[in-house]
Amino acid sequence: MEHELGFALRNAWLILAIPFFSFLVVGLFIRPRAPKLAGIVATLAVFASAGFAYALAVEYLSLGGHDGWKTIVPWSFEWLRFQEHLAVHIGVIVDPISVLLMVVVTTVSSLVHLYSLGYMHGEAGFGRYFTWLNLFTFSMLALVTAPNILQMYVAWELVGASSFCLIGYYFEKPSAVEASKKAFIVTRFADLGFLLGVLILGYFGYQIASEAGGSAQAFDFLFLTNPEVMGKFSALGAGLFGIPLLTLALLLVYMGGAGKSAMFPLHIWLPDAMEGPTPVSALIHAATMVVAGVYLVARLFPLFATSGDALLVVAYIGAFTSVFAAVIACTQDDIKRVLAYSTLSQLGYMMFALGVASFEHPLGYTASMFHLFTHAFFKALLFLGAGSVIHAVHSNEIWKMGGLKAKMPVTHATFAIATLAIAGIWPFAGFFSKDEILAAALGSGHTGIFTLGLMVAGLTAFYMSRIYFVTFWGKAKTEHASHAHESPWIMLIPLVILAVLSIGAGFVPFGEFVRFGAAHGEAHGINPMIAAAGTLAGVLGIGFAWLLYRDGLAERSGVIARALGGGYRLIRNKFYFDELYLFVTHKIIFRLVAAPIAWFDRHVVDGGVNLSGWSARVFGSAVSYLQTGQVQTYGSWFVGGAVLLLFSLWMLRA
Amino acid sequence: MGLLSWLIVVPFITALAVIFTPARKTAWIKWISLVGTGFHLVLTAFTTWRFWQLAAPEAASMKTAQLMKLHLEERIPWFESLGIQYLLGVDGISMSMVILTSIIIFTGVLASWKVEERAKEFFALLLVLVTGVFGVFLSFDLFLFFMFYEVAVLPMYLLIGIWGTGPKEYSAMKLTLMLMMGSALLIVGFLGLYHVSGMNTFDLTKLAEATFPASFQKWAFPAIFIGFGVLGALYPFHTWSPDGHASAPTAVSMLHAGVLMKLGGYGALRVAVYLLPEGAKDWGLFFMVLTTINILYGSFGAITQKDLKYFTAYSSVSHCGFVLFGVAALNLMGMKGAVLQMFSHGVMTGLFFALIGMVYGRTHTRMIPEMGGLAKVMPWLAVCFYIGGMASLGLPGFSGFVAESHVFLGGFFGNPWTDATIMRTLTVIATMSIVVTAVYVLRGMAKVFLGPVTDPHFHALTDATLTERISTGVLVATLAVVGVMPFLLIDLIEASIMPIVNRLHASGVTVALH
Amino acid sequence: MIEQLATLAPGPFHWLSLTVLLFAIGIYGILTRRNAVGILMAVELALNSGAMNFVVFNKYVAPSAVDGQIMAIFVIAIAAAEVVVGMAIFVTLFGHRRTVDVTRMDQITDAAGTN
Amino acid sequence: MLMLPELIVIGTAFLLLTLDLIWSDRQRPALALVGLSGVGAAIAATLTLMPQSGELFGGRFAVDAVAWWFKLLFLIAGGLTIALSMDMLDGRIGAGGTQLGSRGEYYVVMLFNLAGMMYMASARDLVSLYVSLELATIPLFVLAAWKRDAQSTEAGLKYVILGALASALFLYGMGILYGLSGEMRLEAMGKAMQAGPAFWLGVAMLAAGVGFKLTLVPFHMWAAEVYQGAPAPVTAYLSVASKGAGLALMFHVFYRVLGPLAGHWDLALAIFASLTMTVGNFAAIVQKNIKRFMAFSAISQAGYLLLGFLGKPGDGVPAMLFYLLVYIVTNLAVFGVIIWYSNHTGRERIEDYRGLSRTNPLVALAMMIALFGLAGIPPLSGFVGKFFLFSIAAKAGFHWLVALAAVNSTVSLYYYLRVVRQMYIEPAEAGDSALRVTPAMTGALAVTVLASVILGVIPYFYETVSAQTAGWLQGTLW
Repeated sequence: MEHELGFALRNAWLILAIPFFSFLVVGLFIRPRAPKLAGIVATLAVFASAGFAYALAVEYLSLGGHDGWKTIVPWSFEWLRFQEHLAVHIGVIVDPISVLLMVVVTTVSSLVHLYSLGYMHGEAGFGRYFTWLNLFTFSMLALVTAPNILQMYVAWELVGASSFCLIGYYFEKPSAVEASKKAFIVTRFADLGFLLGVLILGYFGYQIASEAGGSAQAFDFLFLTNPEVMGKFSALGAGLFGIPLLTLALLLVYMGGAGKSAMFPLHIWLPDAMEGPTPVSALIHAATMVVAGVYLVARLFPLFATSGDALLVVAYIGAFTSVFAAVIACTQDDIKRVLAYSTLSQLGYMMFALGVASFEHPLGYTASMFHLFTHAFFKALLFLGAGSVIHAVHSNEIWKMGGLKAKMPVTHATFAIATLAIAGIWPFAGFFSKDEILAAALGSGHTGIFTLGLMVAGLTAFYMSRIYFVTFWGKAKTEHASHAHESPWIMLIPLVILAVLSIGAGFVPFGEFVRFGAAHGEAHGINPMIAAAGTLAGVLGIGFAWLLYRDGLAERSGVIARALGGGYRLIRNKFYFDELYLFVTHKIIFRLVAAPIAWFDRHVVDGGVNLSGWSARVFGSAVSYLQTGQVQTYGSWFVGGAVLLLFSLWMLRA
Repeated sequence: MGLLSWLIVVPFITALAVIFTPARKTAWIKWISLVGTGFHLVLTAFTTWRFWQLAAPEAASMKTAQLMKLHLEERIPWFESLGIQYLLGVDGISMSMVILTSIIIFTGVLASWKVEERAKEFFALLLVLVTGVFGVFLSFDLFLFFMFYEVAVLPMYLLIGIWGTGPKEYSAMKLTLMLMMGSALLIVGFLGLYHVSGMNTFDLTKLAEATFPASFQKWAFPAIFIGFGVLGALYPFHTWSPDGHASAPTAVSMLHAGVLMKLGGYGALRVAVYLLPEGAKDWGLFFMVLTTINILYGSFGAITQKDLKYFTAYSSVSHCGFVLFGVAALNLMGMKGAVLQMFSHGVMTGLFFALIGMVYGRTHTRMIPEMGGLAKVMPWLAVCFYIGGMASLGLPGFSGFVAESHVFLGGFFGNPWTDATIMRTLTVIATMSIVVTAVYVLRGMAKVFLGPVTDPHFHALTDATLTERISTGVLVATLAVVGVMPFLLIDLIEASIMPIVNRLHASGVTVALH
Repeated sequence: MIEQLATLAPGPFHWLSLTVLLFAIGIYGILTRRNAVGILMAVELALNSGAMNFVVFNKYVAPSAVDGQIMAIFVIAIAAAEVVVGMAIFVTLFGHRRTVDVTRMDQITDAAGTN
Repeated sequence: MLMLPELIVIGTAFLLLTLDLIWSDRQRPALALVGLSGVGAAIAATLTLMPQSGELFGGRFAVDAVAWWFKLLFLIAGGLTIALSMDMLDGRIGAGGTQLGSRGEYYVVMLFNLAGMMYMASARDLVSLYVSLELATIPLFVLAAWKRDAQSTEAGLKYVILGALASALFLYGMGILYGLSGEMRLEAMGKAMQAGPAFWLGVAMLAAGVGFKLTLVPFHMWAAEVYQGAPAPVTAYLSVASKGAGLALMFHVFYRVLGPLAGHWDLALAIFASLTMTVGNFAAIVQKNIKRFMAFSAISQAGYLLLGFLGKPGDGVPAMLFYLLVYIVTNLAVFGVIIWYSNHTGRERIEDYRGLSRTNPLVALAMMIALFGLAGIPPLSGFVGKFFLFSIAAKAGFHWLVALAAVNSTVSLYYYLRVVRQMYIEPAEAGDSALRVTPAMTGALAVTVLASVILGVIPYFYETVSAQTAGWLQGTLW
């Protein structure tokens, strides 16, 4: 750097250190003695990191960026040295998207921490909860600031683990335990792909790096996305099944991203993950961790764009997931599950936005990050709002709510804002980002995807309005719902802040900050046609929902459901994917692989050992059977032995 | 007497002190053992510091060295006419193993605090066993090495036979005999090395200067590798391990899985690969295949186990597979990973067995289906168990990840002597274990610790006592320290691995490919 | 014919044939006689055939010294000692078993409850 | 002077004979002490004379380093056996029925036998060899039948018959070689002969005789029953001294006579070694009677011993002598416990030893150490000795044999552990209490166990053997 970096950039390590040490201190020392204090300290720490992240963002943005934003790694140290050119430097990368994510993560995280102070009040594992939440924040920050792919993998696993702990927070509840296991194992399976991708990238990266010499490190993003290196990568030629090696590696890496971002068909864990406390869902399973996959693709976007094919796969899977999840979301009754499917759908949105981007049409890249940004706020808001409702009604079932509009005014208002935001209605944040995505899809010539996107926009508006109406409108449908009252202020403050952000976020001149390449032009402005189409879809969806659910009852929609018959059941049962997975794991892997292996080990391999022991005994018995006691038999052996000796001496002499 | 001799002698003296304590005074016996092992831990720390002072300045020069460099060497002629010496030394690999052992025996003594039956014999045997282990790690004369090797293995028979549970005599006998069969192969290999070298010495550092004919290496390498492999649970010679571990008392399982199984990987690296590079090149792939089977087979085998100890034992088979896999990969990362995995698995599995013992001491069952919801009544143990589990599935932040990532990279990067495609395929197959491991670890632990408390009696159970907390706490801390600061260990061992790698590259002709 | 044979002096071949025959008969006896005393007799045959060997070789191979003949004398003495010890044992055994049939001397087995 | 040790032993034997006549029954326990002192004096004489070499009787009796070592080993074995026998002969411990009678003659016969073995070590021609061999054998028949009950005499009968058969074969073989060479002197014989069918026939017959004494398979079959039937101290003596004599005999046959043909008989010997150790070991697995069990164990040990013949004498001789020493002390330690226990309880089955570690922990410890020594577990001398033997086979290129031997060691560990298991793992029977250990037994056990540990740890003993015998026969035959 030619000029002096500011305080935040010079001390970038603090972004990781603050939550990490707070995690250690809270987890090891404060939690066992003073759980209350643990919560407060944890929250303060996250607020501190949020403040630091803002400072860092401001400093970074002030570095200016008219000819593209520089990527800098202001702090790093060698953590794990595999061999030369293959060392992992733990550090902090600072570029627009990492700054963006830092801001989003710390913001949402600190709000969720604050909210949780109220929401989790009186829970037995209060301290434990905040410990994990802190760990998660640390891991997530480590993920977004990773300057190399291995640090990202490390953080990736850590967020997985903290997510596991938080989903299974109610560890005495079997369903929570199951959900946590499922989340961990499914994402772990995806991570296998990530790991293999890393291995391939690392291997060929190492070849390239060692040719280049110097201090090039094969795992560094700056190295991997270096145009020269990328050129060498794409020249590697075919790997497995004729797929070019680069594409193969990227697809494997993408598999990891797809797992974390719950892309079809690895989506099954996310809805179940709603077993965790609601603020956790807001933080991890809506705003931050699940976008890690998107972030990963964005981080490696130049490589993906070089490959092309890999990006197409990203696009199609993203598009499919967005429709698929949106359809399911229309039929679910659990408020959090609807939100979960909605998250899936929106993640699909971000993914295909990235997928349609390319070197020539990089708008999708910006659009995707923009949507990530806005979505984080309104989806967190939706979850926290839902949490507030659940807190009041003691149920997740939307059909057990109703009529909360008056009883919970703040929750209602903020939830409505978020619903409008996600439905893509001007001037709420979702409008801008969604519009940009659709524009990107159309602009890059993916008309099919554009159409699907439009459809999803409509569906999104529909199902979100559905839960909004059913929850807040009409009459209270249960005892709890009728006695519900507004949540404490400590939970409402985050709601309000997020609501403000859900409105304001769209007006951020996003394309200025996050863009791929130096290209301006298409980044700006709103295409009126697309905006109209998107808004129309949203309005249609809302309208349709109003028609069906404005009184908060299921009667009218039931007619349609019955009309659809089997199709409806199929959707409502999530296309039976859980059952399919259960079948594969339990019936096939456990019964047909694991059990036979255990059997084989006990009976064949161990049997072999026992057999050798047994045959030794048999041989021993046989030998001692010759010991008949007949002295003349012994004599015969003796003479026979002498003959044998004669022959062996005579014949075998060297 | 030098520092290293003290490292070997301290546990032995402690054992003697235990023997001369009246059998009734079990508390004394335990305190003596604890003080002895605690002192050993301090001594180990001091030795590490001394070693590091000596080794650090040379780390750079080792990058190209072809011969290992011993520090703190002690060399006394023994059976002079046969070139047998009392030769102790330490390099990074053995140093890390000594640290591991010292930690495990210290925590093992703590974990055995509840042993009352024939406590005197128990602790004495335990300490004798550990004496052997330290001897193996520190001796560089193959005769001495072998001697300590068997001293380390044999007390196991009595320890399992007397204090074990279940079919203990069967397990103890099987374990002892299988391991001794392994050492039978070792004897053949060692004597071969001794005579074929024509140097009339068992000095490992000297033998490395000999060039062994390829025809000799061709059979000696597998003999030695398998000989050590039996102890390292190499498939299909691993079946002593599940039964042995299941039957053994807590501290013995800890030591056995935690330390003794490491002798296998250690020896395979130190003796087989280092001295017989040509053989290693010929047989590398063969053992890669076997260890790949190990890795997957162990983890699949663990899925359906009902007994917690069998469960852990199969997981050990899988993890020890990583050790030998790394060794067989024949490159820097693989071998480094192998040593790291030895350390990591040692601590991890020590932790597991300690915890199982503690849980068993309370619930009086080790059957997974009979337990449930124990996290509610024994949160400390549950958390430690989960940390161990996370470490075992290779979660970053714990030592398991550091090791496994090395091993995977090592396998994937391959070596110039083996078909790269096959090695990569094997590595890919091996990586699948990270998923399978997650499956069995989470399933098993969830059943035991999570969910509602299944048996009303469990409500009356207590959490860990102070000794248990110290014991498990030390192990957990070790896992975390290595996981968070892997460079501590890597710096220690890397320079010592280089000569092994360099020898591989220097010897013979490179066989095609690449 | 008979005269012709009578004029032939026996050579080493003949003597050796005799010792071989004696030895074979002795071994055969040892291996087949059921009476222990008979076995001792067979032992005598075998030992004496060995002794005779020495005498024969002394005469035909190394006539300068009398080593072989000395050996024969020792063998005779030793064979006697051997037989004496054997007889003593057999007599004692006869006291216990009322027989010296060696095929019935199979009471020492692993299962035998010795004391 | 060179014959002093033998003369001392024989003199002691005659002295004992006289004392036995004139002493009263109350005084007779001192006979053992007289015998022990005699052996002690002989040991002292041996140690004093040891480095010397020389000939007597025109070269028919000669001493050299190896002969001295054999004598020393025989004397050690004999002395220890007397120490182990005395309690039983004097009826000091145990049920009255287990004691042996006629202690005076017992020691006399044993000492004569000892003298025979010592002479054999020095024999240099066929006459002295044969005579001393028979002196080293015939008294054993008597000893085996010493108890005069049905078992003991049956053992004696089998021993006599098979011993005579072996003796006949040996004699006939000697005759053949004499005929082929015209020489009576062992060393001259080998040089004067060409290998041919008749030659090998003679060698085979000689070797069969050696095999009998050394219990090589398939010449071993007498051992199981004779060991089992004979009184325990006699079994102990048979297992060590007689085996040592067999080794000395084998040195004569294979080194002195066949020395010039070295290399011709390696493979055959390797085969017989492998047969011996394998059959011995596997048979031992299933035995229940501990003496019978020890018989097979001893057979397998002989198999290991044979490995020493595969290399050059310079390597093999010290290793075999050292192993023999180790084997003598270790095996006698085991037999010490067996004698002591069967004397006390009259029980001889392996499972009778259950719970011994609870009632007599030190004896159990001694037994365990000794058994581990036999199994070749470091750091005991059994390991070191075996390792050296294996090393010789490896040096000669017999790697497969080393592997087989090592596997056999493992198998042997299995059955030795069976005993350890009874002592340590199985609980004692209710009512079992500590058995009395006499001073003689304590002394003998302490000496043997300590020796079996020290010999492996302190290199002095091996180095001394090696220094004195490594150059054996070099220059004369090789």
